[in-house]
Amino acid sequence: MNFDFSDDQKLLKDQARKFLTDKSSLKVVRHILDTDETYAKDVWKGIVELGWTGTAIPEAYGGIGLGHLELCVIAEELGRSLAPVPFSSSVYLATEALLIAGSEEQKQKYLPALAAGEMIGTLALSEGTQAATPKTMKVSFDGGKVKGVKMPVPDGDIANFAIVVVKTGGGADEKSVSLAIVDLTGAGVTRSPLKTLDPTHNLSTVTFDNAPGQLLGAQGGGWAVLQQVLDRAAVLVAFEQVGGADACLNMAKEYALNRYAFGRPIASFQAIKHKLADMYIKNELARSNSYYGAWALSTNAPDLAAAAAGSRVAATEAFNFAAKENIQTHGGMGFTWEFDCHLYYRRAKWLSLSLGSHLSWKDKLVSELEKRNAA
Amino acid sequence: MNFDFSDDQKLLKDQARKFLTDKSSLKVVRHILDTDETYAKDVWKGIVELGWTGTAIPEAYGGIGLGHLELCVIAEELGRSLAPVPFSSSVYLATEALLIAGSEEQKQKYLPALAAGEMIGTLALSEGTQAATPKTMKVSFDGGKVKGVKMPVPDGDIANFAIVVVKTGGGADEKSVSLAIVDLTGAGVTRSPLKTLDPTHNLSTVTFDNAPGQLLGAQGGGWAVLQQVLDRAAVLVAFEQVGGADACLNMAKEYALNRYAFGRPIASFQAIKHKLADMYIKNELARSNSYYGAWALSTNAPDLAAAAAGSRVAATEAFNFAAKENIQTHGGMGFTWEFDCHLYYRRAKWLSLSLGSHLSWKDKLVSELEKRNAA
Amino acid sequence: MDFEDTPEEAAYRAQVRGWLEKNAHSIPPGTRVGVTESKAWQKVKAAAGYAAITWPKEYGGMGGTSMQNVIYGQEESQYNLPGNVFLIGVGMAMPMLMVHGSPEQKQRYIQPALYGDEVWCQLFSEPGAGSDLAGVRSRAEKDGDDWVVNGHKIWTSGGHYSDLAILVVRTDPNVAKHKGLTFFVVDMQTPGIRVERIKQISGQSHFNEVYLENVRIPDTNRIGAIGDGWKVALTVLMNERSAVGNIFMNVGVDELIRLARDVELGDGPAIANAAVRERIADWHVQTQGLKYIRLRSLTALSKGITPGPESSVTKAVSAPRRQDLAAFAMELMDMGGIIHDRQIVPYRAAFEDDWLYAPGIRIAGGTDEILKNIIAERVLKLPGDVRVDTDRPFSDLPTGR
Amino acid sequence: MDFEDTPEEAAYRAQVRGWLEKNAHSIPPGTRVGVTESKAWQKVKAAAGYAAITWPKEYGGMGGTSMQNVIYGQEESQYNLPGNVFLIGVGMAMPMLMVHGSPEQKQRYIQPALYGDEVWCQLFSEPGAGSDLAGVRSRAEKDGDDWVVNGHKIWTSGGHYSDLAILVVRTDPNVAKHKGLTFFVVDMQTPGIRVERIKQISGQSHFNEVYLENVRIPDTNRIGAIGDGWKVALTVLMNERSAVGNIFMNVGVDELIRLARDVELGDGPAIANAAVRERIADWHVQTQGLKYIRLRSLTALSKGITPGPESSVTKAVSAPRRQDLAAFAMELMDMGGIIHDRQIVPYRAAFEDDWLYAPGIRIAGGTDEILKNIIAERVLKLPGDVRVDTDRPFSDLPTGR
Repeated sequence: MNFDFSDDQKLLKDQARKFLTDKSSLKVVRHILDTDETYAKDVWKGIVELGWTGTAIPEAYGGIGLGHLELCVIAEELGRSLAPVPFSSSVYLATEALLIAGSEEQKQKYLPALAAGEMIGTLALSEGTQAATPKTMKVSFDGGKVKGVKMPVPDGDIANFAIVVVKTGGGADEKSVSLAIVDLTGAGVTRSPLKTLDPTHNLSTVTFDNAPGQLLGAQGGGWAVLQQVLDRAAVLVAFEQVGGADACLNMAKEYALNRYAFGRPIASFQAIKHKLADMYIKNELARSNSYYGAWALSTNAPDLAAAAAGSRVAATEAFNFAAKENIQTHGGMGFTWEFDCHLYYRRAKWLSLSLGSHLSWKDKLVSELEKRNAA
Repeated sequence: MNFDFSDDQKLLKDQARKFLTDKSSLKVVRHILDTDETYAKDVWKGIVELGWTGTAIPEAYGGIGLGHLELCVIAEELGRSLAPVPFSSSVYLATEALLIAGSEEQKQKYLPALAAGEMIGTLALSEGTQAATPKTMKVSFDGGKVKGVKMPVPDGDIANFAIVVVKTGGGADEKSVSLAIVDLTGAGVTRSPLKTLDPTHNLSTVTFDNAPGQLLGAQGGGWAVLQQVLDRAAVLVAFEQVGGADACLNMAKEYALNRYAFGRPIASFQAIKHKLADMYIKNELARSNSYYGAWALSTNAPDLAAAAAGSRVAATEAFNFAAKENIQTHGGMGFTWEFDCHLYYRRAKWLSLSLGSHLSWKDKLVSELEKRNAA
Repeated sequence: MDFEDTPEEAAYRAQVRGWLEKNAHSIPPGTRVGVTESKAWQKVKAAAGYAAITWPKEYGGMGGTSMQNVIYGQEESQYNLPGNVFLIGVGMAMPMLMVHGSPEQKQRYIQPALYGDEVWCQLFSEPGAGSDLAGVRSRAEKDGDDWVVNGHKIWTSGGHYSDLAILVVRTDPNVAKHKGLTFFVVDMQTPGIRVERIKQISGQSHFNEVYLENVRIPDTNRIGAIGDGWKVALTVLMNERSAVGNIFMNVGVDELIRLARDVELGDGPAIANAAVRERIADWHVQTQGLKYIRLRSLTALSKGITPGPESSVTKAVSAPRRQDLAAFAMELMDMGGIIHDRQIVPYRAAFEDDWLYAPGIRIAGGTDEILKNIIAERVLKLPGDVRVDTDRPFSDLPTGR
Repeated sequence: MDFEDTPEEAAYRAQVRGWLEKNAHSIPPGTRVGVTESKAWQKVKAAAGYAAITWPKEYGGMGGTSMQNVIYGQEESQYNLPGNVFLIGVGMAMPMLMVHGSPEQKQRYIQPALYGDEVWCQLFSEPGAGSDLAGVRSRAEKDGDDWVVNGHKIWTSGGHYSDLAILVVRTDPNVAKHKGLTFFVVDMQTPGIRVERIKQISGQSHFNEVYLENVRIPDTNRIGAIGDGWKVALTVLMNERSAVGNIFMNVGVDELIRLARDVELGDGPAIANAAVRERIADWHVQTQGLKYIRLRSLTALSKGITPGPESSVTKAVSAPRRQDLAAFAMELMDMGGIIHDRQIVPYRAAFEDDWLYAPGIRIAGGTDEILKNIIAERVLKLPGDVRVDTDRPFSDLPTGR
């Protein structure tokens, strides 16, 4: 039985934690929170230098050809540190989409640039305040031009290009959805930062006014590719959530051990003890589901869709709970701007919304289970 | 502001509690649990003598013409005592159905007998292990004869007659449902007690083999009447649940105060204190919703359907929680046959299923809210 | 059982309505008003007796019942009037003075507070003493006829516009914690007092920190005996509980239903989704339950019975519910739920506001955990937590770092 | 990361499989077997070393690893074999004897226990001492070379067929509670021992009460020093935790999915209802989470690392989940969910059985509340609860009624 990361992967994880503790402390996160800067450029530069952006890109395309298990351990540390960088957009979304559906030419063009940090990519899916579905989406791709508004687009103000989920043809079914690569610095693209509940992470409104684009994958095949991309990203984001949830538990524990009330540490009251035990339990369930997700991702297992949904459901539950009960454990200090609790509360919420809602992933998980249980 | 029962109603409640404490202790309940007897005949006789069976029946039909607020306070005490009598079937279901939909002749025939305890009625709705809907129901009424199996029928082995929910015509919509009154002691009826999780309350399989019946209300109007009956019964059962939940909280509290561990009462541990506080909170929410249900029932308010669903949802939540956490508070003793905790656990479950599932009532509640919020 | 006034209540309500019609003037929408306007309105109310309906007449009150007070509140809430900045002075500090104040103190403070001439705030909590208020460490040391106070108070509402404050400080750290406290009135203009806003995670600042550095308070400002501060503070806290009960909800179940009608999930409008419906049902019965708990206590009040600690139930239920409901509404908006721009998000981002605000509500005025302890101990009469801090000198207690 | 055996593990598994193929014979379905058959199978295993894989060879064990023990268990579970009634003897009592027993005691008890000649039970809990085991009140008083025991033990599995028992009793009530206990071995045939079945709410009887009336135990049956009973008992309890971890589930998420496909709610099959789907998803991730927690600890075991207290997590999650899942499945069956007739209800009423059984699971072997304390204290290293019972004579402690 060897259901664990390897020693090399653990070493990589330690290095990642060390780098991020050193270069991307919560001071760096607060700088992004409090200013108009969209991301921590120095941290990003360091990440690129460490080769993390090319972790799962084959050497033939300029990557370092490690794999997704390595990406998972990095993701956990990014989640723990709240590093304000466009890693998830560029690596979990854009890179994965290109690896799945890119033509040889597209791979040659984008992957080496992504690996080298010369380009930052993202995925533009959402179109406002409801789920983006073949029925609700409106952004169109016609005659090589993209038209419409995507919002929120993660790291939309930072990325050089976006993979835009577009409608091709007038239908409302999955076959009416395609993917288009659009240069965000080119003609017909306007973008502006959005005011959001997680200002430590750039989110943008991107308006396409006949912006030139090229198909990624087959026309009408976009929805299927999108699901694959989201599944793969779900595992990686789950590791970010696991890292964040673990950070919250540690903060809450430290505070509860050192905060005295009624002559004793508040950690000695069962109400707090059991709250932290509940956090630990949810975190362990999340971690274990995510390990299985990591295995399924790294082996491209047939069970990947269910494993990914399971990782995401458990990790969303864990991080949201840990983030809000970490505030609660801190009492009055917990809801001050000065304390760091809210940084995790905000990030937890964004991650839980980022790939689609908690409910939608639960639904997806059960659909996968139904297939498995089909008579 | 006068959102409370009157002094007279409170007096009636005190008398009811006194009578039931005296005549229907948990020893009586255990006797029904452990033997083949279907109900506590002496208790029933006393109840009839006190006139409770005629509480909401007008004097013109032999009742004492009080009203539903009085019935609510009696219901709370019946719920607290777990009295093993066919009160809910005969009074909340059969009597209410006759009051709503009975012809003058039917009222004259049944209501005085119900009030005087000469007859016991019930409602036969369920047909097995799923919700009874116009689509799933099969028991038919054709040419004056009922055919099919109803299960479980509450107090089916005790009642003299049942109001049977039947299909008239082959449709699967609400208009295909009617109500038929059937003499359970007559031809074509076989009945046998069911083994259930609440043996303190008779539940029966009733087989109709061309049993003669007569329509209650118009043909095809049965579903609408049924909903009214269920709404009214939901308020009354909610009071039984409130009474049961209150009994559980008191049991748990008494035990926790007198059981010592680690040199102190277990009631001094926050895990137990907060558990009992949660019980209290749920009980208060249930009681307050049910008071509103009582008001709506007694005044036939337009909001009755929503008020009834709200009462039932809150009361089911409260009693189920109180019953299971009462066992938990009792620790090892709680899951012994000898302690009384399980009597409440069983009854809580039956009451939560008795008028249809928790989920279905939540759904119904939201449908009512949607109507209210309709643009 | 009904929802009607008794004849006496109806008569009082009519009287109040008549008076308000003549004297209350709603602020036009969009107009900003401040403490000056609050003071002016308070003066009008005080002159008519409505500023202190339940106070005895000797103190300028109306000698009325709690129910009359509720009726006045219901009727006044029909108008858009200047904010009430007198809750601490009129609602908590003066009732305490009536019990513990000297004749001179009553003479000096009660009328100006009632007529809105002086606004009061409360200097109780400290960074290290919140739920455990008796653990305050701010020190007062006797120096001639004065006390010299050094310390740090927190969660002071209105600290920046208040004229006076009630203050609890430690005068003797060498006795048990509840025995070494003394209660004072302090003029907020006294040198050495510095008020700073606290920024909450919502970005708003509803509270202040108050730093006290060599603040001199004359001994005549002491309320009650030296060492009796906890007893005096309890009088204030009792009144605080009843003031905090009513929690304003920005958005609730109705808005959630409308949102669920407007947004699509993967397979249709959210309102058709049973998981959405289940939450609506659960939150609706909670909302209704709290509403009818309130009506039940009003009924008790109407009969002259002092209501129990149901405000603890209200807060214990509604604060976490508010957080959960807001978080869920944001889920319904999918990725867009993270947007916090009032021009873009439904209900001018009120769900998002609530989500940022709710963590504070779960803590301020009694955490979820403290409220459950209160319900367990005061309603259910269960034993208190084991105390390790009551029978040794305060200075010997461990404090963490 | 994979789910494969290491080469060493694979080799051991092959060896076990070969041995089982030759020696294990599944009981034909419908055949009832009892303690006699269990003893016979134990003898076969013991002779081959498989009855005590991790024991040192000097005691008749195999000197193997915990991972080998797990592998054996996995392979053995492929057969339908007689029940293992030796968990207390071989799993808990003998390992304790190896640490605390005298040479004579080891000589006397270990081999017969290993070879299934003597079955052991445990006389620890009392009606007044469950979670707080050190609070046992059963008394042993010295009388010549014997001890005379009077008391009342409870929750004894297998009490009616056991030959020997391990027993903790109070020998000195006048010292602190943990100091006044002494540990014994007692022959269950000793006069004065009466065993009675306890009827659970499920109607089954898995446990016994054991009454001890003037039971004479020779001092040579004492394990450890007088007053060292708690220390000895802890050795047993440590082994108990690891034995209880694996909880058998009758019915779970798969059955719930199938049930939801089969039953109609008001508006279609239950599986189409999002509130049903949400619960399936939540319970599925819990099930999977526990499964992969187990695989993670097996991995640790495989590397020779003793796993942590994850069995507490497993039980804290699965016991309440079992109750909730069963209750929900019954709701799906609407009124029919109350029926407890195997001929009528889906899955031969397994959900209904679980619903009756789960309350006991939430309590036996550590209540939900105790498990959370264990996680808080042993995993997260948070402080213990405040103790008021440790530093005064046992006889002075209050006891309730």
